[in-house]
Amino acid sequence: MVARVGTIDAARNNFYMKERKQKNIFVQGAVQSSFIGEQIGKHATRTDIGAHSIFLGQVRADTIEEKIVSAVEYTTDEEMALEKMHEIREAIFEKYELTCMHIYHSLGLVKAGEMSLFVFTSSAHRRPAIDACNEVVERIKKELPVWGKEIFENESYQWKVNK
Amino acid sequence: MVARVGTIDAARNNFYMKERKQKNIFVQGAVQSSFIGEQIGKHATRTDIGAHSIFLGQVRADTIEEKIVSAVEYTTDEEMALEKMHEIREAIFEKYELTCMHIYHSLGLVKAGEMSLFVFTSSAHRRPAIDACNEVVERIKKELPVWGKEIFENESYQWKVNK
Amino acid sequence: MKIELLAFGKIAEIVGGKQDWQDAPDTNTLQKALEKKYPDLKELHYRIAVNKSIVDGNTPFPENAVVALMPPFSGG
Amino acid sequence: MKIELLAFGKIAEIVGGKQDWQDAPDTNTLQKALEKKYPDLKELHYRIAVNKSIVDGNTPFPENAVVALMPPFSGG
Repeated sequence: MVARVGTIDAARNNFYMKERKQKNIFVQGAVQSSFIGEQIGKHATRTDIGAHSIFLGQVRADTIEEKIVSAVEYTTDEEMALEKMHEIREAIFEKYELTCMHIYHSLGLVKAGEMSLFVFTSSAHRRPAIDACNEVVERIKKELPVWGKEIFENESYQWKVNK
Repeated sequence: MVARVGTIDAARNNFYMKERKQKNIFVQGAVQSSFIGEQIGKHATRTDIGAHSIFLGQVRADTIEEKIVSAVEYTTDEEMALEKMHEIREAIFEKYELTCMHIYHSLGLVKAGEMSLFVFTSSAHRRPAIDACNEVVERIKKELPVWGKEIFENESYQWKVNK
Repeated sequence: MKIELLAFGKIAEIVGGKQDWQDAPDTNTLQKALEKKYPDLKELHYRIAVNKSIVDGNTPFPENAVVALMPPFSGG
Repeated sequence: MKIELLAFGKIAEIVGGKQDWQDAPDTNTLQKALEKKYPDLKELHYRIAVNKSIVDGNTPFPENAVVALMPPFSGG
């Protein structure tokens, strides 16, 4: 219980600090559903939170010119991506009254049916969490220097294009 | 475990039936984070899904006139609520191109820090899942005959009002 | 004309649980009788459902209708 | 004037990995030289980052700049 109280205080302090520390968002391979469940569970001790909004991106086995996508391989310019993510995070905390925000993005191979993006926002009332989650997802897709290579079952590939 | 597998198959069948069967959304007590993790994991086999959107409602330990909320007790007119939920679900499936939708709402006592609402929508591309999740949450808050009684630490209470 | 009366949330604390109610052919008549018996009701917002459907305006009751008094919803 | 050239995604398949590049004082000069050496580049959309910041319009390079060729992002 003591540890929990400590965590809450730390998070609150972060929230009120103008400069948050740059965080690493990248995980090697797929984001696991058990990890997501754990992350949700960790926030169930925070009695100042009333709403969580979560977005999960999953790799689809799309058929493109008769070839089926079996995986997407993600690469990035890590330094540039983490700087951009930090900038987005700061802007979102500025714009919305959030209690916390967690973002995880895969690098390397993520198979069809596995998850590659996990955005998790929390707030006292529902609108900030929902709107922030939505905006973070849109900004990640548009602004984060990450590239996905769609690998087909026959081992040919094409570079993914975001809509 | 057998019951769970049955539930997945039922959900799949429901998806392809024009007239979906009325489903029970109510769970006794809090929605557990482990249950949420399991539900997410179950969908990681569906390679036609590209996006999941999740909303979680959590009980806040609000301070109201110097009294702290320790729990919310939910009651409903179950028959009427499930009929209304069925109507909402049908309208949402009609309006958005969803792969699936799952909704769980607590009845009875849910302590501060515990979750009382779990809305989970999935689609091929992100907009339908995100927009449908948002609309379902708004409609549940406005239209579902459920009442929350905020119980204070001193055992007095007041009836909750949705914003 | 007999109806079965239900109440929920805060309203249930004023009018009590399930009960039979006589001589109320429609929602207006029922509301007047209820507010006479339970004056606190006048201060509260609630809607009326007849046989599980919320009604607006004065609505006649079918025989043996189930009539529910519903304060503003607060689920979620 | 020497810069370090990086490329990502589809562009990396055309121009290859990290390499030094001489005699390019600004982005316009670099693009012309690159498109002469790798004609396929002309067909592709990409943006240029100088020392980790994306630039628009012709931009002079600082000494030892890290210059990255970035095709449209497709993360998420």
